[in-house]
Amino acid sequence: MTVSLNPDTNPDVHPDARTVEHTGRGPLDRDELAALVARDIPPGSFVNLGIGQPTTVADHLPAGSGVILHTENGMLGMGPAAHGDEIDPDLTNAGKMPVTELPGASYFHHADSFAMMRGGHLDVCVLGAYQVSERGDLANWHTGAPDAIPAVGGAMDLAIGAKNVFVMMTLFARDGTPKLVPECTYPLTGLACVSRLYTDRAIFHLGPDGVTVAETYGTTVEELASRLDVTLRTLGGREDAG
Amino acid sequence: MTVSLNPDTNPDVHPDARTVEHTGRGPLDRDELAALVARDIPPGSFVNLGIGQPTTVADHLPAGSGVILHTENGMLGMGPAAHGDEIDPDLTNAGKMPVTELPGASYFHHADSFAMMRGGHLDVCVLGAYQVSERGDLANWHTGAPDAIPAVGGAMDLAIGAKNVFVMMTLFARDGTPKLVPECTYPLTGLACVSRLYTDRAIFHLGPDGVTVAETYGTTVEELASRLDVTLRTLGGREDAG
Amino acid sequence: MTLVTADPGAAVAGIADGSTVLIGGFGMAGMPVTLIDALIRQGATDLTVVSNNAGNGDTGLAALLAAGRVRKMICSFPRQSDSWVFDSLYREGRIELELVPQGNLAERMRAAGAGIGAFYSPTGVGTPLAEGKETRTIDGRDHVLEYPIKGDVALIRAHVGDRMGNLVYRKTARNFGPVMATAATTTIAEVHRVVEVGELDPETVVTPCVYVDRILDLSAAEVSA
Amino acid sequence: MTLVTADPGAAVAGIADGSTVLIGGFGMAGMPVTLIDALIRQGATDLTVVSNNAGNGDTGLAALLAAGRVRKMICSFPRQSDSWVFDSLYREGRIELELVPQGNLAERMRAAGAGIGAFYSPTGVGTPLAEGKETRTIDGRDHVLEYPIKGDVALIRAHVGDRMGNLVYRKTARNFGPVMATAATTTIAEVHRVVEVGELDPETVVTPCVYVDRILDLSAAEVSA
Repeated sequence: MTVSLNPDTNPDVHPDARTVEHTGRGPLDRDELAALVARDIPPGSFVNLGIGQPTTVADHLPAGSGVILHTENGMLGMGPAAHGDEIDPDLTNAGKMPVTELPGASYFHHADSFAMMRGGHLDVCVLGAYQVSERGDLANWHTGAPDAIPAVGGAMDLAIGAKNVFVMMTLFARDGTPKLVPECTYPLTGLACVSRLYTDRAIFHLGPDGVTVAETYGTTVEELASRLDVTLRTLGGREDAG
Repeated sequence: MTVSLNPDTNPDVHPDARTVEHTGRGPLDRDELAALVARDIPPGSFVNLGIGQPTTVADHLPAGSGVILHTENGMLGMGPAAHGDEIDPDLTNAGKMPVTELPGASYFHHADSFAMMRGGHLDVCVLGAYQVSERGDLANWHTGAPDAIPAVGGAMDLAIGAKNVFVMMTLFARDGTPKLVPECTYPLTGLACVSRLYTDRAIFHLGPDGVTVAETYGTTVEELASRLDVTLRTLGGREDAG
Repeated sequence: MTLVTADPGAAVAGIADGSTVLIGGFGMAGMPVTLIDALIRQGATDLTVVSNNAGNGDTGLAALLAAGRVRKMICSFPRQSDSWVFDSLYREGRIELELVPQGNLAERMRAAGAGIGAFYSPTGVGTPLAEGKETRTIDGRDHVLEYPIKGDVALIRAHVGDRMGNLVYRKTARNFGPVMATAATTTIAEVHRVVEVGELDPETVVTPCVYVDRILDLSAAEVSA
Repeated sequence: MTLVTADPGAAVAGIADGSTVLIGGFGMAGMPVTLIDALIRQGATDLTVVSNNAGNGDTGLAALLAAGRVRKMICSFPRQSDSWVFDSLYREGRIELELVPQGNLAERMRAAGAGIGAFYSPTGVGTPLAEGKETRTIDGRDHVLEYPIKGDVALIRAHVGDRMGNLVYRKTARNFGPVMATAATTTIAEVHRVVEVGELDPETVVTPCVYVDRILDLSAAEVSA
């Protein structure tokens, strides 16, 4: 089954889309960011949410969206986090947190679960990142620090397997260094795989044409351009939403 | 799980085994041949019986042998042929004949079924053949006749997948041509894959040492040697069983 | 979202001329006869059909062949006692045949569904069916390089489906269905019965709904003669 | 024939030093803790362990690591909030680590069980985890050649087993169990309950008995403290 990304925010299907600058407010907080990701997941999609912040996107999916969550440890139809008596050690998500089962769920083993991911059957996955390059290269599994213990999990499989890879991260590191970069300096997870980048300051579309700013939050395209070392395009035009 | 072939007829584990010549009788009929194959299938084996004559081996497996039959169309624990009310169009064997299900059976899809075969998990398969070479090459899927419609089914997968490949055939074609040959002239099914060859005139062990005659029926090793163009070895010694 | 319909025509709508169609079944067990009949009425032609056999008797796949809609068969076992439709077409040179060992057929479709680019198979080494194929010795054993078989459409039969598209099968009629469901862009399943979401035990679902685009409910279908 | 035992020691008897041991579980879900404890008592050492994680807390796989029996871990995700045992061993240089993307880990074990010599995977292309590996462009997409991971032994946990060795699992504790069962020479499963032959529905068996050599019946096991 194929679903299409939200046409309102998809320049491929909405040629009149304009870049929107939200200048009358500050950057997005984590909750607002998760809500924006959720907004862009089409109804009925099959979706994998990565460990950590991406997991919170589930809380913002509207009731009746028909979105079906996949967890790499062998389940479609995953429900919300389990609490109290619901907690079952045999039912966890990819982050090993107890979760619940929704009607219409199914269980399968790990090779079948990753066949589903790698075979291109999931519509969207949402991942965190250390860095994303302007070509859509993703670095999210290893800081490359010599004393760090590397762990990759299913990140590389999701990066190349899902039809659309959404990344959530802050646009700048704590020291102000941009995390949207010309070339990743951290070890790579996948090449040219990120299609959407959701950050606290802006939402970017990534593709063969490079980096397009879809929306800004508490900043402008100009300001971003001055702080990022990548070429920024805008949608057909620009609009200040205040 | 690994089972061992019958030590009484396995020269690898029974160094005192002798070639037995049954000269006081005629060649084996099809039923006797099937019984001899069944005799050599160790208790508890996982076994695939090919279409046609090999299917009849099941009728000769002793009750309580614990042999579990695999059918390539997705089942372990296949029971005998179905009759009358038992017939269910959703339950057939590889020859598309209605069969039954035994307690402890399981169903699986085709990729899993062939993974089981190709991964070396079946102890024995029994196949028919047009020709077998002295190296154990098998030709059983195509006569090579220009107007014949070729059909291979699972023969090539079984030939390379089962731990032991038993072949049942007549030793000579109707025109007297030997079917145990130095080199197969028919299109091959698999290379060096046959370990036991059961024929109406003799039972042969095939392996790196060539062709060893284990038993003869209504003939002698000498007579066979004169009619076959392959070098015949005997087990440690020879014994005339009359 | 999975379309659930009682209309065989709606179930097969849009299948294009020239499509590669994966058709489930091992002989008649698991063959989606109602979908095939609908495909014949729908009219798509110049098809490549991937199925284990090449039709039995005069119904199902045999009827599709008889209607002249199939340019090429990819299968493991065309020659059967009741494969007279294929046999004549083949002898008359009116159909192409690609013969694939059954395990390679299943595994090549699995590879298509699982995103595997190609795999080294032990089956067929040294035989005419490996001629012209790349080979490699791995761990002392020879292998043949095999590529995925992907379908534009899969037509399969399952036993029960739920309204989300989850499927369970029955006995050896399961055969190629679950594999083909993963290997096609659009998977269409005919089922004996459709149940509400939540009625299937999640532990026993064989084909998860992500693989199923349309379900034809045979219990409700108006099947034309 | 499958051995069914209530004695954890009998279940793990004969595992040799230097073995490659596949250990099921995703975190603690599906981890065969009783078999691992028995393996610690059994004494086999110099092991290569293949498991998704590298131990949680101080029990199960973490305890095996703490006992100094593991020379090398092959896993996808060693670093967790509660992986302190592995973390110290690794930082002290007392354990080798082969990091494998989770999908390649699962598929490489499937390949071992399915007789696939090697396969081209889309995962990891252009990353440090593909360094030194053969690559090939197929259909415009780059792939990395991956080889099977075969075990001498698999230790897994299932939910219910029958006396022939058929297994069913429970929820996401299924995870690696069915794949590892196919990939090892000897597969040993601990199950919560053993039932008589015929009590499991043949349609719902996940691991057919051909893959299971020994079953430890936890409901009857005398587990030492």
